[in-house]
Amino acid sequence: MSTNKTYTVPTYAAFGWLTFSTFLAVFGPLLPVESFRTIHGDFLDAKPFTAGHWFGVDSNGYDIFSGIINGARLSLFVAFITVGIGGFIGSLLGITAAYYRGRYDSIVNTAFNVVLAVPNLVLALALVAVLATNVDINEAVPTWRRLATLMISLTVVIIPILGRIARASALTWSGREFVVAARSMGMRDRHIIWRHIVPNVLPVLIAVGFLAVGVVIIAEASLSLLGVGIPDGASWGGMIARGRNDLEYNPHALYFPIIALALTVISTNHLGDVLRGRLDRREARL
Amino acid sequence: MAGSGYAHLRDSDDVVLALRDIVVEFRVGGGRVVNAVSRISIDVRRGETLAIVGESGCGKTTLGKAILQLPAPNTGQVMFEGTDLTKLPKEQLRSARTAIQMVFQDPISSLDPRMTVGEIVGEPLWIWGRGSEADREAKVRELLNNVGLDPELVLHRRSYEFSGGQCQRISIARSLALEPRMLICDEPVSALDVSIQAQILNLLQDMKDRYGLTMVFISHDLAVVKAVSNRIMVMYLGKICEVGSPDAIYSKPAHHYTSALLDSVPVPDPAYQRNNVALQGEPPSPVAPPTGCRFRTRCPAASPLCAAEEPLLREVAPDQFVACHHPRL
Amino acid sequence: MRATYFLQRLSQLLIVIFCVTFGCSLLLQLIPVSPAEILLPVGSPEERALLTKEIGLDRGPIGYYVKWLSEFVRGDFGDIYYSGGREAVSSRLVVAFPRSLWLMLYTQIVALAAAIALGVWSAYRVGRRADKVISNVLFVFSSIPGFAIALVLVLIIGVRLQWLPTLDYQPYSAGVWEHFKHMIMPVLSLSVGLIASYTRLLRADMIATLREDYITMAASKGLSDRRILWRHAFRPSSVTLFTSAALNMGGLIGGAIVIETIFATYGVGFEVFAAISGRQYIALQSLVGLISIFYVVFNVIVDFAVGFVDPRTRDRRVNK
Amino acid sequence: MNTILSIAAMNIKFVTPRGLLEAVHEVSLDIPVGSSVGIVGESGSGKTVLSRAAMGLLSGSTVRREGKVVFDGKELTTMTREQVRNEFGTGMAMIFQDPMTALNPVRRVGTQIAESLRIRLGMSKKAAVVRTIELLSLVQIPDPQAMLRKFPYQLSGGMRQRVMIAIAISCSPKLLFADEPTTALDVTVQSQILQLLSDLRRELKMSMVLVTHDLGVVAGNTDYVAVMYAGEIVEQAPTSELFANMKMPYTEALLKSIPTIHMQSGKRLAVIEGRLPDPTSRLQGCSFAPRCPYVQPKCTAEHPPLVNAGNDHLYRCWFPLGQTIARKQ
Repeated sequence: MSTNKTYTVPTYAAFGWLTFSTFLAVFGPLLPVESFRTIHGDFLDAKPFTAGHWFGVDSNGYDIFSGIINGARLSLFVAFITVGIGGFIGSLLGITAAYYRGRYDSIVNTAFNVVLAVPNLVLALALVAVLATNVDINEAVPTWRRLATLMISLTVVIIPILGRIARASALTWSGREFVVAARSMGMRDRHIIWRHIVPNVLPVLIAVGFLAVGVVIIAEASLSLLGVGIPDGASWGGMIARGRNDLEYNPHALYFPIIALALTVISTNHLGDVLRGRLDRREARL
Repeated sequence: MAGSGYAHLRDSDDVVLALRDIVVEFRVGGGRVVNAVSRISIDVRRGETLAIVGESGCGKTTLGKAILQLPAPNTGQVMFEGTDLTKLPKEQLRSARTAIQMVFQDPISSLDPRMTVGEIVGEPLWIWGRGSEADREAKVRELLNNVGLDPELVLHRRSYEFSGGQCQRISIARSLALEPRMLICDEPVSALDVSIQAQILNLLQDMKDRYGLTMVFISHDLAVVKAVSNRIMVMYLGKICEVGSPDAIYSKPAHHYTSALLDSVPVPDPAYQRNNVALQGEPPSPVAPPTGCRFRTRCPAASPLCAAEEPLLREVAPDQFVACHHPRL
Repeated sequence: MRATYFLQRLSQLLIVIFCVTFGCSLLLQLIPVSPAEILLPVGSPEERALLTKEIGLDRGPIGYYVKWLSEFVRGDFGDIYYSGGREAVSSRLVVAFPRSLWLMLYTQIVALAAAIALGVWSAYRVGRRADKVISNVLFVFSSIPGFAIALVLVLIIGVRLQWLPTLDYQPYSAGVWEHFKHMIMPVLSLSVGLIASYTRLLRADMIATLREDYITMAASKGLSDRRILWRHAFRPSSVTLFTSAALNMGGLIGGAIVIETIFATYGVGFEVFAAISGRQYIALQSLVGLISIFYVVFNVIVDFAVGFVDPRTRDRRVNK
Repeated sequence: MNTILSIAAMNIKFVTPRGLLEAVHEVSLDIPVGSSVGIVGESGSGKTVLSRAAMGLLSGSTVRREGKVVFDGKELTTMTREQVRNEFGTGMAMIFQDPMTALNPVRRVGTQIAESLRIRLGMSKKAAVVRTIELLSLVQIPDPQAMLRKFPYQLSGGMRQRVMIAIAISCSPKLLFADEPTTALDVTVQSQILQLLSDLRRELKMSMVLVTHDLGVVAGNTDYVAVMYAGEIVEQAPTSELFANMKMPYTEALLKSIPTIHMQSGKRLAVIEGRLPDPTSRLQGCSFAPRCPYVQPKCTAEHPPLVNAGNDHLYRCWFPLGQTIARKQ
């Protein structure tokens, strides 16, 4: 981890795995793989390495390999979108708060603290429960709305996490003398933020953003285990939730999604670390 | 009225910058207030270099930044070429600032590590939309040449590839881009190695002549100040001790603090003998400064009068003013 | 000076509690259906009106909040409604809270003990083989979610080997070994990730501290490495570690939902989950309020603990 | 002449991502018993690395050290870490540049001083406290009793430096390394600390190595001076001999480029052109050649050896000053 070389074998592996799963996520539907919804009645509970079903089949008759490919799409899609939007809102708030200070800053900071005072999962669960309630409680909430609700909830979870980091980083950069210099040259505040603060804060945010992707993937899986994740149990978390019910007889239905999920989180965490390390070395030279 | 006095102020047409009763206070926790600068008045003539000298915590940097309203003083006037900068609305202040530029102490912190040297030096021009892109680049090249850097070599490199001395050259080039009339140098050489210091001091001197600048030079180093200034103001705990020409102050300091400072400077000559005992103790806290004369707690000549009454600046020799009840002259 | 600071800090934290609970009650108003309808799906309109009045929902958002708050501070956390009856949240908490408390305590003790040993050792041996092995193994564990570890433990230790029970909780009164037997797997699942993140924090801070001049100074006094590590380097390096441990307390009390569900430990986290899935919004509001109080209380404690560990912060925060 | 410390053919390299960084190159230096030796150089000259390596305080996987260090008749370089540690405190002690970072921020002043007494001298708790108070008065700290319970952050810079000196002298070392002991301090405090150090040295009969960038500090406080440049000793002589009779152009240039309070104001300073050498690449010839005003072809081609001019005066130059050799200026 703390090697001097910038790119090591694990870095390539992590990058490779993420590229691969992103590829599956984007082009999954075009691949010659059967739909994950197809029920293979003849192969119920098939063990891994069965011809045609290399990862086996679960007790519902779903092929695990196609499930993993499909899950990649949902898990990564949700994670990248929420981190993107949450990171944008969070850093906008955090950076401006750090630059302008004063009352605005204390409001933003308190808001972050309020959200952080509630455990991640509790917050997400509560938001999902409240937002996905229908006027007629007996009528099922449509899938798109449940998905949107889930993503909004996870975004709310991400905003203060990344916002706080953006604020802390922006705070140190706005104390630098080049910011004072820019003001003394008559630069407008928004230009200072855009040209001097954002470019310096951005690398840290990207590094932490990778870690946040891991956080979201795990949070979504946890919600799935609790039955309120991505609808239809099609994400990796959903597969784990289903595999859990049958873990004594069909452990492979549990292992494969866990491995896929762990590999993805390890990869994003590792890439985040590598970026962080490069930054730290760069800062050290300044 | 107690204050630091106005005897040293000059009433002439070529006064470019006049500070009147500047007070800068910082709030620290628990309702305590630090008197960083308390009621300082000073003026600077066109083409002059005023040096502000003092030890850490005397308020010299705060005073320098207060001229540029970064941050603005709590009370007092900053008259620059006849306009009071403290009263200007935000937009007008923004453009007024272009006439006064600043060179900072830390050459590395004062340059954005993510920008190329060309971008850094050209930034002031970009902000004010001066000239076309090509004009701006030509101007940047000229500036870099003037500060002794080869534009071809440095234009596209970033600040962390340079040494402290070179960064300070870049910083000076940037401060000159808008052709300011006044340059405030805040400890511009104290972060540099001895052999580099002289280069930068000479460069500042050259730039002053070439661009016809008026300078405020802030430093803790009496020797450095002597090399560059026409007029010196010695500060202690947010107040003026002594104002005068360098030759007067260095040859016969009137304030006991000035004299102690001069005696403390190490001299690179093994045969040199000090004539006085070193000053005892350290400056008191600026949160609760002593009453009357602020130097009295360490002063060898302190009397009850010094605790009761604050000394005002008065002339003790031609163009030498001191705020002391018992001056050495 | 410290009293002023204490009051300032406390008022900030009270604001946090207020915002959390008030936010909760605002969310309640956002629900498109009347909560009474959800709570009493089979009740008559009269019964629902009665319930609405009892909860205070007829008083508008602020009136409702004031009523909730005055009951909350008196220890009345509202009721949970189900077909045919209701149960006070407080009486359920009497059962659930000790479970969560033990779970959190054991988890923190295990995680901190392991992280301090590993963190100090790997910082001392930084760049050597031991450090690399520890760092890489912990890195992998930090990326595996707790529930995955829990499920694998259940499968191997519980189902295959049958060494430990996979479900339920036993109090001390049922026997010390019984109590611990039911705690080992949940605590392990929760603490593995924490060990990893705590160790990383401590290791990074220790490495930075070991580069400080005062460590060289201590070495130049002729002190042994062991003394330098523990007496001189550990304390100034442990601030981040203890801060982050304290901030996890609230999360472990109320947020260990998945682990509590997997092992049927049924602590506060599970109560939260039950309140959400059963649409028991009033109970949810009280539970979230309690959890945020926990968060805030530990925040205050850690603030003063940090002041003890690192005396510099006592004055620094006054200056900010 | 008895030597307390003798460094022979010391080489120190650091492994860095950019390659081997040669911080100290073939340095030999003897410290006579009871003397004060100054090591002068700019940043990157290797002066701090040399002093730390001499004491055996550099460790870690990135350091490559060669050479022999003999302290008080014992060869440190062949001893185990445990044995070297036994020399610390009682044999050698060190004070550091920045007293803020060199005192443990979370431990009380009293504990930090008493620690050496208890562990190195095996004193009882009570005896250690008594001795601590004595030490604090020895370094002229007012109210030593109250000082015991303070934390370093509660003290001023000068007080912190006094506390650090108290720790260093607590076990009566024979040799004191002072690494830029006054650089972080204000000028009036600097002269107090230098005075204190020289008093203590006389009182405790210590030898001292004074590492500094300031020729002025060296002039009044040392018996011998070694000037370092780019990791090498380039000139070495008794202090008065060195200032009276400089041989090495670098030493002369360094002295001339320092502004002093005795120079005429407004005069241009003498300048050493160019910048400090890159420590990752060693030049074939003299390392000062690229900046030397008297450079000759031989200087860039061949590395000059250290030559003895008599009177203990060593220098590393092909064309030393004061010799009647035709120079192209």
